[in-house]
Amino acid sequence: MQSFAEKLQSTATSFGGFVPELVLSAGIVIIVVAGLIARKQPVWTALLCALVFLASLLFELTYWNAYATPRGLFSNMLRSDSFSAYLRIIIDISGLLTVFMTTRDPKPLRFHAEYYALLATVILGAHLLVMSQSLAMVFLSLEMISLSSYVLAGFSFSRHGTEGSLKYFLFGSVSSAAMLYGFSFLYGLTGTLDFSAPEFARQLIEHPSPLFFVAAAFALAGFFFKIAAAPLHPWVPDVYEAAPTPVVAFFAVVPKLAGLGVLARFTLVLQAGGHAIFDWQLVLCAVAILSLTVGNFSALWQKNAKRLMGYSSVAQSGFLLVGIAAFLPQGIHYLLFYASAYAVGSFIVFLYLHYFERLGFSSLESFAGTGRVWLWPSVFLLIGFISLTGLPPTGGFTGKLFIFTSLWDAYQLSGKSIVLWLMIFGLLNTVVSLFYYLRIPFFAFVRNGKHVATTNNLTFENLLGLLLVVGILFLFFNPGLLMGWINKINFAL
Amino acid sequence: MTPLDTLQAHSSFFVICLGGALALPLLSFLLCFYVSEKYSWATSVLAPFLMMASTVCAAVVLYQAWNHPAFTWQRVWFSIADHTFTAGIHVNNASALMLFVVTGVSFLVHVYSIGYMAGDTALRRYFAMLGFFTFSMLGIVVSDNLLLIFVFWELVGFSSYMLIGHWNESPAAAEASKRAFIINRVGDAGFLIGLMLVWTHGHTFNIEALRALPLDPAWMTAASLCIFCGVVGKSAQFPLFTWLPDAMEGPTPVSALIHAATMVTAGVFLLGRAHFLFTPAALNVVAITGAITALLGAFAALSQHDIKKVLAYSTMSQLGLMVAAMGAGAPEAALLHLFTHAFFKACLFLSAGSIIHALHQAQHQSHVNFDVQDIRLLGGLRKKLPFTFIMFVVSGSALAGLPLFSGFLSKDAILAALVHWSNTGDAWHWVVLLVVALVSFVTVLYTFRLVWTIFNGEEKSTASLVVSEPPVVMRAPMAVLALASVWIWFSWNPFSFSGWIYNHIGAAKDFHGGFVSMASAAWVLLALAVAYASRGRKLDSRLLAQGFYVDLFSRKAIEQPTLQLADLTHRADKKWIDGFLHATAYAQVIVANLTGWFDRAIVDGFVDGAAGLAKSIGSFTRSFQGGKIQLYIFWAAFAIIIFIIWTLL
Amino acid sequence: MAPVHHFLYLGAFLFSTGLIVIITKRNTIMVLLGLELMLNASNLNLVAFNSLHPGSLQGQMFALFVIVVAVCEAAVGLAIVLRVYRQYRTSVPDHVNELNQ
Amino acid sequence: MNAPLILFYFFEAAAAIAAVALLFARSVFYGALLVIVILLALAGLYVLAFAEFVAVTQILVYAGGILVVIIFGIMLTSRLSGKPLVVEHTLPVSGGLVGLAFFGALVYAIALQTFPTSESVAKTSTTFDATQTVGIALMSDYVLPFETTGILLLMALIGAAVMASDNASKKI
Repeated sequence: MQSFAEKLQSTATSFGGFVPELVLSAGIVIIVVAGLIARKQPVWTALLCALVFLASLLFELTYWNAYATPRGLFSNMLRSDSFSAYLRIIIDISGLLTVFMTTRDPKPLRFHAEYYALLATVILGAHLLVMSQSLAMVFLSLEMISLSSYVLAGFSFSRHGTEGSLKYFLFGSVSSAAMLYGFSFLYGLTGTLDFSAPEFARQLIEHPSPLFFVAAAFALAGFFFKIAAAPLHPWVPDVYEAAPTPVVAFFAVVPKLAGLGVLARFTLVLQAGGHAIFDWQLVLCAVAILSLTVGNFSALWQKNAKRLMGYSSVAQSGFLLVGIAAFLPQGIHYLLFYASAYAVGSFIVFLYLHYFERLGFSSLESFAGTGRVWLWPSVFLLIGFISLTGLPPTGGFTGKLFIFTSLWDAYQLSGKSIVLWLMIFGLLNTVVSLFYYLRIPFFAFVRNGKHVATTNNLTFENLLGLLLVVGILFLFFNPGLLMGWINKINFAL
Repeated sequence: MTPLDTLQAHSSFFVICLGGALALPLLSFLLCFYVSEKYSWATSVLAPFLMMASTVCAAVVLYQAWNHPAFTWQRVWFSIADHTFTAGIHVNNASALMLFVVTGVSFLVHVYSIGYMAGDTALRRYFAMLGFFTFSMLGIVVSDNLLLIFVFWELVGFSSYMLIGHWNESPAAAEASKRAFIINRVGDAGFLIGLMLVWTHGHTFNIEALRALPLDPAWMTAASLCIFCGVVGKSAQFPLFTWLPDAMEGPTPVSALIHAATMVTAGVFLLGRAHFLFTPAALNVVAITGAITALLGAFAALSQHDIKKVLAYSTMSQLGLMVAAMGAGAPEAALLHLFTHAFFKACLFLSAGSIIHALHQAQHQSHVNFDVQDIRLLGGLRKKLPFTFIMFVVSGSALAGLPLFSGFLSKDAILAALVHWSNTGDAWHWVVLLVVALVSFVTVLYTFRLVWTIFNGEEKSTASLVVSEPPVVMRAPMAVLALASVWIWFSWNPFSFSGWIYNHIGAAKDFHGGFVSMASAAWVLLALAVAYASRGRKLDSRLLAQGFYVDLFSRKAIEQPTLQLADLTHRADKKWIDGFLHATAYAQVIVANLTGWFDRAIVDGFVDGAAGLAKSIGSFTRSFQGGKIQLYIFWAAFAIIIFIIWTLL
Repeated sequence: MAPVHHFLYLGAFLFSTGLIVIITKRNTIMVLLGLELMLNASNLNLVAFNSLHPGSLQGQMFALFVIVVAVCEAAVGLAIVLRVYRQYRTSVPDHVNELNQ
Repeated sequence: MNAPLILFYFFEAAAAIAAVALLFARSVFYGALLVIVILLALAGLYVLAFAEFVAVTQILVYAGGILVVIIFGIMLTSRLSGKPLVVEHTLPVSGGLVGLAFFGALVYAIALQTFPTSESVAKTSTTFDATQTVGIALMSDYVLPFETTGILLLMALIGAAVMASDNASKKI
């Protein structure tokens, strides 16, 4: 038993691996205070928020080498390693992009300080979630993301925004309550909250029981809600349709990747290196198949661009789950690559959906003929969609190629038919997704519309979009650079 | 292999030429876009000039690479963990020749376009996209790697979309370009899956490396069939062929390019490159698809009235022959036909374009208006357009496969390969052979029907027009292509396909018995006779006109000296010849109707049906989405409890 | 001290009751009450399990944090309910379904 | 049967009966009162499970805090509508069946289960300095979740203020 002083000492040393999060926490407070002072100057709070995210990002990069040796922080509440650091970097970049997108949107600016503070809170929660290795921290950081998200979803201040917020809140709280209930049983079954502790896995391997399965199923339900996987997905299209577009872009990436990070850790423990009596690979494969099917097939029907992206987000969760379901170290690496490509592609699409939304185009038909007038935005949007579909020459293709490769390796290792089925379904769904992802470009380029507008190609969107497009093309033409970086990540508990 | 090795085998001059052949079309694309609006006429000098340079480079490449070890240049593209992705160039005899044919035909089409497109408002875009189109095709030709091929494959699809929809003010053109784009995407989705299967199985995309790998037949069947899906889309095979006739909405030189050298031939070329991937089971599918396409295309061509649509369906039918030959395990025969076809089909399209151009000019002067592409309105143009007539007849003869023309040689090669195939394989292989024979018969029929309808007989709508031959920039390319449609360039012996090309573009197998050659010559001449006999008949009324010709034919037979046999001969003629002509006519009508029905009901139905099935699944998955939050929670809880109970039990 | 199973049965009962309340009640505030029931079921479990491990405080600490989170959820939830009420003039969740394409 | 056990079953029964009553309650106000009963009964159970600090928090925060807020909400919504709040049911059968299925599955799974205990550790004196133990734990092992809840509370407050502000519901 450590003495109190020793514990304080270890807490103090833990702060060394916790700098970005400290920056974020301080940033939240500063933004709130700044909002009180600069009530009328949304630009300043935006700048402040961007600076906070940038600082967090820079600290992540500075400490990158230090993260290479995993260690526990704060009495093993958190685990600092390069896997979570990589995800945190993507999350920070996504936060920055969201801030840039928001500056173009007048709606959230009425409560700008609150908005940016909530954004920073989600980022902080996502940071904590990917690092968590205690069930208590998982729950707290998940709630941190969720509660802020419920409010952010309502930031369009319209009837629909409120409705989306209510649905998100009710669905989210029920799933997190179910997850918590599952956690409470896992605690009872193992006697510890630290799911990386050896006794946690030992108890689960040595005393498998129906209750363990039920508890874990409940716990997974909370994660699946967070990453918007079926069958915990019904909130997604409603929220995506109602929330402000920058917030939707944010939701499509940050909570999803954070949930994915912790899900990867958690299922790895459950699977216990294949010693588990129950086959969790089966569950993940089934959920992935279900998400792919539900997301892609429902998306075919949509008429509203953002709602369509909601279903697409469900389907993308299915693809992301493929990387976990392979249960191979290489699969995790490929998952990180795919996640990066997904984040970039998703932001390209939402950046331009936002651009067109502000011009008054939100239903699919209304995009008719926009490609002739707004050439570059439409071309960039097309590239974003191509990446989400997974066609060359974009990073989406490379990512899909990688995760299906790892799935094939998993099939050859395990020989389970469900893995093969997932592969078949995944490939078939790639085809299905082609049909709806290309619908907006189809309307934009093929249909004729009457638009009289003068366009200025030198806009903020186009500069940011060009950057992202170059990024996504780069991920195709030279994925080795990023992959080399990812390959240095050691994913093991 | 490092670049150094290859430099020992090939001079740096060779490498520069290869680079030039590839880069000049791209340069043309870039430069054409940056010519200012005011000087847009300059593109019509610049682009053909650059293409000419590219053609010269390609000729040097062909000369130097021919019968040398394949030139390969490869570098690591990127590597992940223990997998290395490479990108590179592979030039063997077949790709060097293809390189030359593509650049050459493209150059001629560029020159022709100077005249044809003169005065077009979007000249810059036109020439830019032609250059890009050519570049993308060259990329497919020289890539050593399936992934790279797929990238260029998509670019070809994109640029063809731009070109078919060049006159995008016309709704039909916009619709056609959309159709081409979307149907090609359907095929490409299959291709993509095939690529993933190849990668997951072999962990490489490099074609030569794949060739060396021991591959599991079951998976390779699946992968090769998926890749074949891409071919089906790009090369307009059954059932994804509908875009090709529609694509006639584009400018005629573009059609020539699409049909002769780029786009549709890409699929066949890919089949040749990746032929080793195809297992016998997959090859059977390929052969059957090719035969069906050839048959449908040939009969559809018979019943068309639009001059360009006849040619489009004929392309489809010829592609079907090539694909069938691929399926029969004779890639060199298919490639030979690909090369011969490139010249004569380009020539045919340019001739058709010349007719259209000339008549448009004439219409413009005398202010009359009718559809110049409708062959029912044409006739007797031989006197007004003598040069075009000769060009059309020469290239048409090559298409029909008359002896002394290039088409005869390559069709002969395909027939010989199929004879060999049906002798050695399953019993049903004969059916494919018979279908192909029938197709070559029908080919003669529709080709000469076209020639006779347009150039012979009475002048109809054109009687009052003053028609003059197109300018020399348009005639010169036609002449060159027509010259390239005679046998001499492909084999010294007009009755033996086994010439310098055939023997060196693959592991040539000499199936050649004189029998096949003679039989096919006789068969084609018989078809020519039938075509002549039925030359004046309109397809709609041919059943009525039937009796007269048969009587004539029979009367001639009666006049034969042997009176005792006269009656018998008469009856035999009645029975056989009449029956045959009847059957042909009936078959034409039935198949033409069938094709139409097939096009509407099955192909569109298939596409609609697939979309419909997907949509109905979607409406089911979506039906849980009533908008009521408590219902959402209920369904989620329901799903979880069902899952839990199912696992507990 | 009663066997831990009896705590758990009550927890399961509260959890199921909470779920039924959430699904069936046509009033958002009632739904919030059901939610509190579900959270309390977990808390009961945590405290009960902690009594099996007297040396550690993990379960109890977790339960404390859950209570704080429940406070936050109730605050945010009520704020959302009030705004829905202002804009839709109803507290019946079913009536708030304009997003149902 | 000793006194704690009697008390235990009393609290259990109270919570269960109140929960059943909640299922059938048609007034939101009574519903809230029933939830208070459940929360108090649970607080009693926490005391019996040696979690006095949690029990006190339960009474102070839940019964004293959350429910006051909820009752405030009930008052506010009924004042806005001016109608008495009678609650109808939706999906009563399927909702009930799903709930019962959950209960059945859970009871089945719990009944089969034995839980690991750690008897070896000497029981720390939970009676007189429970609060101190909790306090030390909060400041040492649990300092991170403690601080996290701080930020969570702050943001929940700000979020609730944004959502509930009158300004927010104006039409744009």
